[in-house]
Amino acid sequence: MILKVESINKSFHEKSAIKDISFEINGGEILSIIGPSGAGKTTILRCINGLERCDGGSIEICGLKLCKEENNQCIYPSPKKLRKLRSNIGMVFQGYNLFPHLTVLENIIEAPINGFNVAKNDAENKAIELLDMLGLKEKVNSYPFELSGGEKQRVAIARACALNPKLMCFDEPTSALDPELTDDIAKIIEKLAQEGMAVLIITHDMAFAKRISQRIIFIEAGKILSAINIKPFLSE
Amino acid sequence: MILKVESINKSFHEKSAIKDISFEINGGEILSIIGPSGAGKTTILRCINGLERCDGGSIEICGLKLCKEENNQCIYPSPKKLRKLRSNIGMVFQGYNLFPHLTVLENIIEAPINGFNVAKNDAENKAIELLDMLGLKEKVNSYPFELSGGEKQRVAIARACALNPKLMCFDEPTSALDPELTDDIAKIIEKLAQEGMAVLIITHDMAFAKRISQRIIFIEAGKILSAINIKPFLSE
Amino acid sequence: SAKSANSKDGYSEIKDKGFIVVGLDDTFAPMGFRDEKGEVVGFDVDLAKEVFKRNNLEVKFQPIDWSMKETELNTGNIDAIWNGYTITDERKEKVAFTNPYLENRQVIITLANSSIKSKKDLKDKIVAAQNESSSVDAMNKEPEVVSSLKNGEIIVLDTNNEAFMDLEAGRIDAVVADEILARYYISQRGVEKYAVLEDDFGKEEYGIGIRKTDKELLAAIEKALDEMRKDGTAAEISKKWFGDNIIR
Amino acid sequence: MNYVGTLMYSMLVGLATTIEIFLLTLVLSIPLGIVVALARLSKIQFINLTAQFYIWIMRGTPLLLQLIFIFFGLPLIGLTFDRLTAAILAFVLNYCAYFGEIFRSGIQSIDNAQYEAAEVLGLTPVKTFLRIILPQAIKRILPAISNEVITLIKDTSLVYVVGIGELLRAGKIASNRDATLLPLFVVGLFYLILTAVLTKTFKGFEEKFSYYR
Amino acid sequence: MNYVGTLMYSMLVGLATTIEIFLLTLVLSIPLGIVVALARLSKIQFINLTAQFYIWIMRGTPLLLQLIFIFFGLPLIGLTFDRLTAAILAFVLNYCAYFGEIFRSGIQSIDNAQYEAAEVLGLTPVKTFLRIILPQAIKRILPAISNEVITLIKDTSLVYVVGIGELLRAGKIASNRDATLLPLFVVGLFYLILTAVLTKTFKGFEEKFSYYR
Ligand SMILES: Nc1ncnc2c1ncn2[C@@H]1O[C@H](COP(=O)(O)OP(=O)(O)OP(=O)(O)O)[C@@H](O)[C@H]1O
Ligand SMILES: Nc1ncnc2c1ncn2[C@@H]1O[C@H](COP(=O)(O)OP(=O)(O)OP(=O)(O)O)[C@@H](O)[C@H]1O
Ligand SMILES: [Mg+2]
Ligand SMILES: [Mg+2]
Repeated sequence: MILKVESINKSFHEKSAIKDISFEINGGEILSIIGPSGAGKTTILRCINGLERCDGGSIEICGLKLCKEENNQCIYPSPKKLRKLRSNIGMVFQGYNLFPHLTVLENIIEAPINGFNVAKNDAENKAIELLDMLGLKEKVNSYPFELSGGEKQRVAIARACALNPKLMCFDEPTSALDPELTDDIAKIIEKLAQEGMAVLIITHDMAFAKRISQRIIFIEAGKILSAINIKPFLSE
Repeated sequence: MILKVESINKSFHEKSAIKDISFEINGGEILSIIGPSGAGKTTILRCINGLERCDGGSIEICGLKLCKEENNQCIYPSPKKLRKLRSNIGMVFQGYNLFPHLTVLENIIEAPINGFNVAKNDAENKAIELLDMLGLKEKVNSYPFELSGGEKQRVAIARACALNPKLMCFDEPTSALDPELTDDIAKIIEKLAQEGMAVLIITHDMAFAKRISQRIIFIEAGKILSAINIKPFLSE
Repeated sequence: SAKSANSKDGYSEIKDKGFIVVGLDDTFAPMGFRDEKGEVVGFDVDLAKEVFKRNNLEVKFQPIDWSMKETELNTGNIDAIWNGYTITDERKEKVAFTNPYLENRQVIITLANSSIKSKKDLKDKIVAAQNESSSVDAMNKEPEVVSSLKNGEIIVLDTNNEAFMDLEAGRIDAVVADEILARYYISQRGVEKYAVLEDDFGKEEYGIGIRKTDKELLAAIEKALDEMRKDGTAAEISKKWFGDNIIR
Repeated sequence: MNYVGTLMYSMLVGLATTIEIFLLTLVLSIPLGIVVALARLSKIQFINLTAQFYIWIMRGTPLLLQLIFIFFGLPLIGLTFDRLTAAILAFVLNYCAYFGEIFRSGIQSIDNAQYEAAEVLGLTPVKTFLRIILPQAIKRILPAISNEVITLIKDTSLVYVVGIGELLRAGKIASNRDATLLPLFVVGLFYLILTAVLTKTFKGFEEKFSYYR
Repeated sequence: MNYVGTLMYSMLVGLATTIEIFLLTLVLSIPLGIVVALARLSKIQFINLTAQFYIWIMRGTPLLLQLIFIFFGLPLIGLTFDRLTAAILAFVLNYCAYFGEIFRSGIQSIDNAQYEAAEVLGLTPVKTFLRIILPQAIKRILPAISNEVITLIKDTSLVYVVGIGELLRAGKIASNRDATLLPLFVVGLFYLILTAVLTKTFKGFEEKFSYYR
């Protein structure tokens, strides 16, 4: 099991954003979360990535605890351990969060080179391959401010995919994309899953979710309403 | 006729982004533009709003020229006239562009009060009504950084609608919204059109476009491929 | 250095080094300042060179901030203050003085066409002097005059040069300054523009300031100065700078 | 301790002058600084170049020389100011340039998207600037403004050159008279207190602006 | 004109000292200023408070007093520096505090989203700071840095208090000797040239950073 979330809670200003959320994902599995705007989907992703601290509950990644509940408090490990743990997770933000001072290529190779010591040449080759698959070969040397909305989103996806994490989280990866590109993204994500990655997707696009996921979880007002299995998960 | 665009062109770094785009919209009409990512949709909207200067062609709003071509150059009126002209157009940005230092309510009432001299009370009532329709009543006093992606998008829509322009441009207004909210937005837009507003929508959501628009224009690589009529346009 | 720390006489140490450090404000023409080539020159400078030559000592002139002079001396950064240094009772508490070698008056300068002819005329007038100079001290010794001035205060400016400019701008009516310095500025700026009153704010004397512990050094300077007065060297230096022998 | 007591009178008189010059300069030069920033950012070549030239001259020469020029130099061409006026004039002219550059950095750092949003909402350039851009810019430049304000409180001591006595001068006079560094330490203490007050004030401003991200 | 010629030698000697102190201070205090900014932003209470205290003292007292303290005060407790060392020490300590606050403003103004993006990409805090945050921060604070650098070039004249002669002093000497303001105008011109060079340099930097928005 790659990710195990157990009854996590999170409030903002005493107003609960997510309540008792529990689910798990295995390697090679694709799980989608669907829910109305403001339901708490992004908050779940941010908790899993340690960007937001849970108020309660526990999160386990690759068998290690990102947080656990003790005496009604959520205990986190040291920042260093947290960082170590988190290097197993990739994330594509809803707002993309590209680095404005770096070109498309530099945005993608920054982390492999400076965080994971990949050779520059290898990183570049991989980046260009990804950009090619996403129809962005022409934009290699553009800066984020020169990109269209969908182009930014694709760069953000390429940047996350370049790292090969064990768990990949996508926050509305196709919101700015046309059906054709959505299909390309679906193929890329499927390929990642085939290589053993666990994938967690937030989306509004029911068709996309059905096409790609093994399971779909529906949430509303911070709570899981129901979950459905779409395809049998084989590798388990 | 509210908007008349005639063969406008725009290049970035000598690379053409849109080529010979022409169309028109009448009051009460809803027109959608659909096209793949990077096709030039946002660029068209930015040209109509005068945020980007065309290289050629002409744009006419409510019978007045925003720009016209003379001797292979695109001529614009003085900034003051431009501003006057542009006050007829509303716009919802793809990236929302909310004011981070203002609350949701302040974001919405800023322009009516300080740009169009609406009384504070009236502006607030109208804003709260809009927020209510968009399911955001609880967020009236939140700041943008406290909102989810879809909530931001709805605030941006409310902000533009509060002004009652003659022409309203939406850049992917439902990208971050679930089907239910998409439907709410559709209803709001239809109501605007019924009141005589001309509406221009950019979207990837074919279903949404079909449900709402009188006409759809398909563009690719900066050029209009085709246009289809969905519903008869009655008020003409 | 050790000089500041104990009360030992520092002269032997100076002799061992072979040079003495004289502190001066190198903006202070004509006593000690720099010429176009950046060399330290002046009346006091010539005098000091001659005195220490007679003691087989080289002189190093160290520019200092004039307001820090006693601190520089007593922390041992310099060995002597020699730069138109007026002998006052307050200063005597901090440093040892040689016998006076120059006499000076605190004169009152006005514009040539001024109606001020005597000290009495200063009533309700604006009078300036150089900040922290002995001119201010001298005026303060006559409080009845100071309180008769406009607002009962002396305007203090950074340099005499600026005091003269202020006078010409008409914002002040008179300047009180060391006669020696005043004459220098008057000659530089145009003799015809100014009048120097008969009345003054008293006489005072220039001396050389030494650390109180350096008694041997003091004696050596005195001895050399006396010899120079006798053999005419001092008079020669005076004539070079002032056109006259004003050495005491 | 008693000695320090005797220093107090002249120090407090000096302090009053220091604060007077400080406040007058601040109140005048901050709004004018915003004007300089706008001029510097103007697309009208003439205004832009004039602002650049002004900033160059004002930052390019020591405030001390500017004081000397205004007080001693201008009378030569018939423009005579009294001491305080000359001092305030020189300070305001000088600090406007510095504040101007800081405001410029803040204004320029605001995302273009904010201007575009205000533009399509029909706000006039003036309203856009005052209600959208400036508030966000100020949040970003508060520490730099605080630097400049704290420099100003100490720069006030330069007025000695036009014959106005203030805090530092009071300390120097006492220090020289009594041949001790103690009065200067007392002056240092006064400055420290003033700076503590200013630092606290600016921290308050920073907190006031921290309600949003 | 001939008269101005005679001034040149001493002025150029003074200029050399001015530039020496300027460059030494700059090269040392800018990197250290970044360290001060980071300390000031540290979540470790002790480091944060120490930095605040340091900044308070350094900005809270005039550089002149700090020079006097280091050169004349420290020898009393057995710490003796030669004139130039004392001057550089005082300048670096002082300017670190000012640069520190400017860097802090730049660092704080970077959107949190940038930190989060770097974090989820697995960049270490050091790498995040050096490669993501700092380059964006510098773009925003260049005008404020330029203010401080230009102030520094003129502050160098304060070294007169420890008996080092520089450009302004050379001008004052000539002005007093020849009883004319002209040498001070020449000094002003030198400062103007230096500032023009600095302004140009910073404009170059700003252009270099303008490739992105
Ligand atoms: N920093 C914050 N402070 C206060 N409230 C917050 C904050 N972040 C999120 N919220 C609130 O928590 C709720 C859940 O937000 P979240 O971003 O998880 O929604 P979401 O499901 O991702 O919605 P969307 O589809 O619109 O992106 C929302 O009501 C939002 O306003
Ligand atoms: N400022 C700019 N500089 C350079 N190129 C630009 C700039 N703005 C847009 N472009 C390019 O122009 C093309 C059209 O961009 P536009 O934003 O109009 O696309 P779009 O149709 O809105 O796409 P999306 O659906 O992804 O938002 C894109 O290839 C984009 O990279
Ligand atoms: Mg979300
Ligand atoms: Mg777009």
